Amino acid sequence: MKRLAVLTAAAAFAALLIGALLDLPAATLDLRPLLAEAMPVSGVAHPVTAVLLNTRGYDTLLEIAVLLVALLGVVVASARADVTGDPGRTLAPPVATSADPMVSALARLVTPLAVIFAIYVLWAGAHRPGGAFQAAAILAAALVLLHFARIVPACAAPSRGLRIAAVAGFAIFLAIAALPLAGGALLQYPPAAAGLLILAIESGLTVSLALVLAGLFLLLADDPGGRR
Amino acid sequence: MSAAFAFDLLLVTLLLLAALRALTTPRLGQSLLAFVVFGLLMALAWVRLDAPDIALAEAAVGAGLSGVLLFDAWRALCGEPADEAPTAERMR
Amino acid sequence: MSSALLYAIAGVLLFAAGAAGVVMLDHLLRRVLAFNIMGSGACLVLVGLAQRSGIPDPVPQAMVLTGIVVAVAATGLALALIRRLHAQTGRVDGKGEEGRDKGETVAGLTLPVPQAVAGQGRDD
Amino acid sequence: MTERFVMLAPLALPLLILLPLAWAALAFVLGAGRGSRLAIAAAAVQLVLAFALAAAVMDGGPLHHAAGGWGAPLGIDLVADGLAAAMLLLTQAVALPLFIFARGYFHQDGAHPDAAGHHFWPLAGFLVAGMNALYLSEDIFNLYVTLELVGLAAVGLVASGGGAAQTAAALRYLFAALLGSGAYLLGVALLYGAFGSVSMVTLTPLIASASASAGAEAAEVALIAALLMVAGLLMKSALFPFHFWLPPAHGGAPAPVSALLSALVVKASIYLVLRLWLGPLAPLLTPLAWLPTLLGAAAILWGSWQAIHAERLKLLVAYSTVAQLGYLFLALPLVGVGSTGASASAIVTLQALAHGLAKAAMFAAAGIIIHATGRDRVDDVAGIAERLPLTLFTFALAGVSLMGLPPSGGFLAKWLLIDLAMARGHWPLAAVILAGGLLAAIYIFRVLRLAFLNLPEAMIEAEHHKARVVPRSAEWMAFALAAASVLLGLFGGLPLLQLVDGVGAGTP
Repeated sequence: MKRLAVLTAAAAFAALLIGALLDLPAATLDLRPLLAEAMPVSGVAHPVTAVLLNTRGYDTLLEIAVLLVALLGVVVASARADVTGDPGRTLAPPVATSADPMVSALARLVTPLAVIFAIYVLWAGAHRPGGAFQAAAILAAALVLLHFARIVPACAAPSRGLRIAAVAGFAIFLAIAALPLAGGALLQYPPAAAGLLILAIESGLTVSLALVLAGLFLLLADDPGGRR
Repeated sequence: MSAAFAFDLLLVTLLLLAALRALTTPRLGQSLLAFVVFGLLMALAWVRLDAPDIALAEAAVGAGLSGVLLFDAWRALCGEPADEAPTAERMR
Repeated sequence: MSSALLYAIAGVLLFAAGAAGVVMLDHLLRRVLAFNIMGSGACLVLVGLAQRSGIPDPVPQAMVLTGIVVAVAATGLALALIRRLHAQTGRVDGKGEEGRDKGETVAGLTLPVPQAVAGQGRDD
Repeated sequence: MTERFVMLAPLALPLLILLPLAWAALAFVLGAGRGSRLAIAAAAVQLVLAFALAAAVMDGGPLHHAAGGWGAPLGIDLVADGLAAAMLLLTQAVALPLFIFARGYFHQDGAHPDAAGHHFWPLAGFLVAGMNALYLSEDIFNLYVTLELVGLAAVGLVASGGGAAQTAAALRYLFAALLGSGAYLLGVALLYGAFGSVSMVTLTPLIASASASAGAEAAEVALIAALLMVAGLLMKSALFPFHFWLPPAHGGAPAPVSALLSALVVKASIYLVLRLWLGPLAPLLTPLAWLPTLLGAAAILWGSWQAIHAERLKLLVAYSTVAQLGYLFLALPLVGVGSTGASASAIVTLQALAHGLAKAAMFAAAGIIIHATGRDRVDDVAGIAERLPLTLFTFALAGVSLMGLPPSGGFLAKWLLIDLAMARGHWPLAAVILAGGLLAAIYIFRVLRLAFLNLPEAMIEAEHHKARVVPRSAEWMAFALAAASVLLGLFGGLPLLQLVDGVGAGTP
C-alpha cells in the first residue's frame, strides 16, 4: 500500500515536472559571456577549472571539507566496538593471506603508470579537461589496487603521518584562501599569480584527495569489529 | 531525427533501464553490477553533453571507486559472493 | 527537442526513481544505490537544462563535479555505517524501525538500554 | 572598544568560516580525543568575532564579502544581515560553553578521553564551520554544499556514540538528510535552468517578474523548484511529520552531541527555509504559508504529547525539540509587524535563540544526570535533587524558558508571537502557543517532581557509590546556558529584535 502510494507520487511528480520543462523558455541570464570575460585573469585556460578553483573556488574549499568529514565519519564507524581510550593504535594486524601473483604483478606495473598519468591529468587541467580531482581519483584507484595486491594494508585508523598528508592539501588551500584577506577578499588571487596559486592548490589537493578517497576504501576494508 | 539524437535516445533508454534494474532486480550482486553499468553509461552521457571533465570523474569515481566500495561492502555483509542466494533472498 | 533537454528529462525520471527507492527499499545497500541514482538525476537536470541551446556551460559542469565528490563522500560514510550496523546487529535492512522511537528496538532486535551514557556502558 | 569591534567586523565574515575549518583540520591531525583546548580557545575568538559582526550590522546595516572578488552572479557572495548575525551569535554563544562542557564530559578520567569523544573535536569544528558558512552564504548552490557539510558532520557525531542504537539512528538520519539535500539540489538545478543564476540577490527580481506575468512557463518550473527545496529543507528540519529521524538521533547521541544538534543544527535548515520563503521564493510560496504553520502547530502538540509519555530522559528532551521547532513555523503567515513593532522573523529568531540556549542546557543537564545515575530512565531521576542540586536547577531554568514563563527569552518570544497572532486575528495560533506552554509544563514538572522525591538513605548511599562524577566546570557551563536563556528575556531580547529588524541601522 505504501509502495503504491510512493510510486504513484513519484510518477506524478515526474510527469508534472517533465510537462513543465517541455515548454520552459531559455534562461533569463547567461553566465557564459561573464565567464568568458573573466577567463583572461583567471590564471587558467580551461573554463571548468577556472570555475572550480577561481570564480567558485569557495565551493571547492567546502567540498574538500565535506570529504574530510566523510573520512572522519568512516574512522568513527570503523573503530572497533571494544575500543579503549588508546589513541596510539594505528595499523590493523597484517593480512594473513597472500595475494594473487597476477594481481601483484599488475599492481607493480600499473602504479608507476598511474602516477605518471595522474601528473599529466593534473597538469592538463589548466588547459583542457582534467585537474586535481580526476588525478586524485586515478591515484586512489592505484592505491586500492595496491591494497588488493596486499602491498598496502588496510587501516583501522590512519596514522599521524597519513592524517597530515590527508589534511595537507586542504591546509594549503585554506592558507591560500586566507592570504588575500590582508588586502582583499577570500580567495581573491592576484591575477598575475593566479595560475601558480591554482597549480599549488591543485597539486596539494591531488595528493590529499587521493589519500582521502583511498582512505574511504581502506578503512572500510578492515572489517569493523569482525562479524559476531 | 538525426543519428546523433537517435543515439541520445538509445543512451537515455539504456540509462533508465540500468537504473531500474539496479533498484529492482532481486539479486543484490546483479543489482550492483547494474549500478556500475549505470555509472559507465552516465560517463557516456556526460561526453554527449560536452562535459569531458565530469565524464572522467564519473568513470573514475561514480563507476570505479563507488563500485569497488559497494562490492567490497556487499562481500563483507553477505559473506563470499558464492553463497549469495540465501542472503539475496533476505535482501528483498 | 534538443539532446540536452532529453538528458534533463531523463534526469527527472532518474531522480524520481531514485527518491522512491530511498523511501521504499529495505536493504540499506540498495538505498545507497538509490541515493546515487537520485543524485545523478539531479546532476543531469542541472547540466541538461543549462545547455539546452547546445553550447557547453562550464558553471553547472563545475557544480556537478562538486556534487559528485559530495556524493562519493556520502556513499563512503553510508557504507561504513551500514557495515558497522551489520557487525553490531547482523542486520542490513531498515525494517523494524517503528519501535525505534522508543529507543528499545533497533532493526528488529531488542537491545540493552542504548549507550546514551556516551559509551560508558562497559564499566557499569 | 566598540570602534575596534566595528573595524574587525568585515573580516569576521570569512574568518568565522576559515577559523573553524582550520582548527577542525588541526584537531584531526592531533588525533583521537585531542584538540579540546584548541577548540575552546578558537570558539572564544569566534564568539568575539560574532559579537563584532552583530554590533557592526546593528550600526551600519548588512555587510557583504565577495569570495574571490568576483561578486554574484559569477562568484559567490557572503552576506551578513541582522538575521544571519543573530544566528551566528547563537551558534558561537552555544558552542563555547558546550565545548567546555564537552571537555569535562569526555575527559573525566584525565588522560584517557571517553571513546565516544575520540572524534568529537574535528567533527564539531567542521559542523560549526558548516553552520557559519550556511548563515553567511547567499548562493543557493553553495548553500547545498554547506548543507551537506553540516549533515554529514552531524551524522558522524551521532554515530560516535558507538552503540548499535546510535549506528542505526545515524543511518536513519543520514538517509533523511540525503533525501532532503537531494530534493534541494534538484530545486537548485531547476532554478538555474529557468533563470541562469544561483545567487539569491540575482534570482529575487527574476522570480518576482516571472511569477507576475500570467501564464509564464518559467513560473511553473520555479514553483516546483521552490516546493522541492522547501520540502527537502523541512525534511532536514524535522518538521512534523518529517520528525521521525530526530528523536533516535538526538536522544541516543552523547550529551554534548545531542545538545549541539538540538540547539543548533536543526535551526540551520529552518533558517534557510525562512530565508528562502521570505526572500526569493516569496512570490511563489506566500499563498502556501498556512501549510508549514499547520504542521508547526501539529508538531507542538504531537511532540509535547510524546515528551509527556517518553520513558527515557533524553528522549523526552528530544521530543521537546520536535515540539519547540514547531513554534518557528507558526510565524510564516504573520509577515509584517505587530502592535509591538517586532516583525515575525525577528520573533522567530528570538524563539530560536531562546530555545537554542535552553535546549543546550537541558541536554547537558540530562547528560550529567544520566552520568550520575548510570541510566537513562525518567524514573531514575528520583532523588537527584539532593545529589546534583546545581544541575537540577539548570534543568528547571531551561524548563522555564521552554514553558515560556516570564522573564525568560522563551516567554518574550511566545508572548510577542501571541500578540502578533491576535493582531492578525489568527486566534487559533495563539491557542496553540498557550497549549504548547501548558504541555511543556507537564513534561518538565514530571521530571522535577520525581527529582525531589525522597529516597531511603540506603538507596542514596548505594547510588552515591556508583556515581560517576562530571566535573564541576561542566555543571556550571550547563547552568550558564540556562541562565543565558532566561536573561535573554530580560536584557537581550530588545537589542536582538532591533538587530534582525534593522531598526536603527544607518544607510550604508
